[in-house]
Amino acid sequence: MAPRIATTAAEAVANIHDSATILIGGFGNAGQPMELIDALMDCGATDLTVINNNAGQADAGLALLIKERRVKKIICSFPRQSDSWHFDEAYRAGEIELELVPQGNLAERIRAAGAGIGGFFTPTGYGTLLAEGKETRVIDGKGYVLESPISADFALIKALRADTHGNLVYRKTARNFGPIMAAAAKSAIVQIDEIVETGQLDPEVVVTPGIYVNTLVALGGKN
Amino acid sequence: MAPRIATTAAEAVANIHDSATILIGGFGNAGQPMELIDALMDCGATDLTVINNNAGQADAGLALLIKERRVKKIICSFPRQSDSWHFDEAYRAGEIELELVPQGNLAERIRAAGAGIGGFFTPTGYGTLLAEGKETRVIDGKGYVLESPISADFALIKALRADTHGNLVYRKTARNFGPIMAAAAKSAIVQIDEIVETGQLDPEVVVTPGIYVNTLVALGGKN
Amino acid sequence: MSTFTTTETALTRDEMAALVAADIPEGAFVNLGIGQPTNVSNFLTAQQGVTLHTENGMLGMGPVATGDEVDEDLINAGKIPVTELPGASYFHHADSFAMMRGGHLDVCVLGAFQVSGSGDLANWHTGAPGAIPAVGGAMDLAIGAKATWVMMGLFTKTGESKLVEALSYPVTGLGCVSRIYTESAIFELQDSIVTVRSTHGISFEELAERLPVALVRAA
Amino acid sequence: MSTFTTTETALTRDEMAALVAADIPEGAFVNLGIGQPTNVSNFLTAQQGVTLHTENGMLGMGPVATGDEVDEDLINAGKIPVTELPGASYFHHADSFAMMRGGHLDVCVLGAFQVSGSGDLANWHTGAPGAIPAVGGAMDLAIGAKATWVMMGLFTKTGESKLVEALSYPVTGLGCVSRIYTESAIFELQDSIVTVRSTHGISFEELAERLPVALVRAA
Repeated sequence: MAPRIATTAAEAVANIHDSATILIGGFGNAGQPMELIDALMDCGATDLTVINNNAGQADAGLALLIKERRVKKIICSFPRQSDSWHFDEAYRAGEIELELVPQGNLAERIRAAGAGIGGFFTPTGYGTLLAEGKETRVIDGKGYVLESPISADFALIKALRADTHGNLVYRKTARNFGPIMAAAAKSAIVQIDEIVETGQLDPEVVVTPGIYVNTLVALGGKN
Repeated sequence: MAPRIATTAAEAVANIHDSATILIGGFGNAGQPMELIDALMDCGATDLTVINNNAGQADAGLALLIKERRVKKIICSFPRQSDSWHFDEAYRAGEIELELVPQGNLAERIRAAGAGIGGFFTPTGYGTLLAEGKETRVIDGKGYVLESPISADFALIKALRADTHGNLVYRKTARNFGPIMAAAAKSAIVQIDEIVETGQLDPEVVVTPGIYVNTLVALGGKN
Repeated sequence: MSTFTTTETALTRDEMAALVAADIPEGAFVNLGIGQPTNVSNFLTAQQGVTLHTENGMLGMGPVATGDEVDEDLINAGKIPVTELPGASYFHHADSFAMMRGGHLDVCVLGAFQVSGSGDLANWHTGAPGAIPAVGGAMDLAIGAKATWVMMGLFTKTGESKLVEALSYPVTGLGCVSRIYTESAIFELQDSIVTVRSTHGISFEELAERLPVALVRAA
Repeated sequence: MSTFTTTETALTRDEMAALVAADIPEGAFVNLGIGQPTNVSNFLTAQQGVTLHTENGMLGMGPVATGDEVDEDLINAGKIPVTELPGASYFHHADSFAMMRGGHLDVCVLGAFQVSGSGDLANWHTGAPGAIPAVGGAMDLAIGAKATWVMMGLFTKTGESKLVEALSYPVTGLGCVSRIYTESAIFELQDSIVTVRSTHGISFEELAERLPVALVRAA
């Protein structure tokens, strides 16, 4: 299906329901779909499971969702930051569940979900606390941990530009988790700076094919 | 290391030794590094293990290597074609070993090698002859087969254009196995139409980063 | 599920292809296997807005290339030169099969040697002694799409049903086929129940007699 | 392995960074961890032709961005705005960590809490009660590169050696460190043998006395 084109971020996230699992793109501010996260805050959905590299910063975006106890579980690689006070408080109060995953395993698990892989052996984390309780195996003399895919009901990501088929291009290191999260979600909701007519993106440079994109919302941008 | 720039296909493949394992790109004629394969024929290396989607066609390229019994084993998805007579003859004579792999598993196993994955569970092939003897597992009610990475000493691939850092761009469906084979080989040898100065390829559209490329040879081209 | 229908004569290949094409949902992403399924593309309408996938690394494949359009770098999975439509994209083989295996395609249409009542598919290998096996993308295609449809003749040259209780040919994929288009009937497969949607040049009763699997007539 | 050398005074942080930089082979692909290792980039020469990787999806990272160069879409793994050099490329997170995990980077330089004589690394978690754990890319970086080098102070504030027989902090990666740069000495680790390449402000004998692992002096 050609993607639905929403006119506002609120409309784009309107289908997100309580107890949803949501992949949220971005690494630092680069590629972070801030307007979609704000709209998720406004839409009221709660009891969420969120997958993001971090666990929110300062008093904005994901941090506010956590402050309001709308996130029951977070899967991330780096929750603790100088300004992650809302996560820290929720975590110490036992009011948020944390699944800590090495960043490359997080990326590969998301990729596996989109690629239909049932599980994979990764050397990262072998022999560490983060492999405890997981199946391990020595292959050709090297230790590996079995990791499972991470799929989700929704992905909220940010790209630079889309065509009306939903094909996406990104900008510099803002690409980060976007392409793999779009593929791992049942419904990928994408904020872009602008939508161009189909035929305006060179097929050779499309990074995320439109097949992975369900909803687009153009919000303008600085670029 | 910046890639070595060879001036001829013969020079590009000169390091390929007897008993080498070689990934060869291409699907049909698209992306097939014909000049490099011809040079491999001329260089005399024998007792080779070759990974390619097919097993050679007519009286050219890989088919000739097989005719001359220089390939002891081939790993491929589709050996039998109307014009694969040299493979057919060698196979019926018991003079070539065949490992038949479903095409998507072939691609994913090559990708796994480049990505440092020790093995992965794939649904493709579950319950079939091609899973016989392999470990299987039912995950969330679905059957999977454990497949292992396929790495190689060399990759011979074809791209459209390279910069002097070895960054590559491809053309249309000639991209096929190139990017994953470059990453899975100890030494990737790439024929391109032309080499441009570093800075001439947009960093956003590079498909194979130069880190995966060891040798370049520019052979001109129709495009 | 559609209402049961019947026609006086068996379907031609083109009629089968047209029926498959008409059943493909608007905006669907579709892979058409080599052989008979390829013909389906000739009956898709522009209004349907269907996007064709070719497993050698492309979405948005257009019709077969002719004349000056022929480009050796732009071929389909059958190695036939094709064209590119606006909105196309290219990707490498691992990404292309990830797209398929990950369940992102809506429909995949394949040929078959045999299909079982529970949707098992055989289409890659006769298993004949001395046959050189070749699988290509058959096993990936069989199990990857949200729906796998088969187009085949219902009977072998010697009159045996190719819709069987259990495969005698080597398996391509288990429980993957949800619909079968043949010249004589169209079948829907779900939970090992085989429903006949339509018959063509044969009555439901005759069909039920000739086939080795229990059939249900669509309402 | 280099010949054993010694200097009168301990190395400054800049001297350590300069030594690491000088040891990086020409044309290498390198990931510099957050903190002290980042400083190594200030001592790499253009002649070395080193390409820097940042795990958030880029090869060919340039110096920290200043003034108008600052672009929120172009940051390093420490979330600091950086610049792009000619020959750069961008890729997504799974491809970026595949590059690392697949052993394609020549050198990764990391900070550490502890390193064992067999090259085990601890640098992600103090394990202190109540500490909120965070790992980021530490475990991927530790085991991914062809060579993992550590830069750290050799002693804790209370004077204990951070080069240990067995880690007391939680493991980041096993047997992954091959070289340690400290203010007092540079160590090469191979097959559980710890060779001292140089000492700085301390004699080999004193060092051997203060450290809990057996030391070999480089020839």
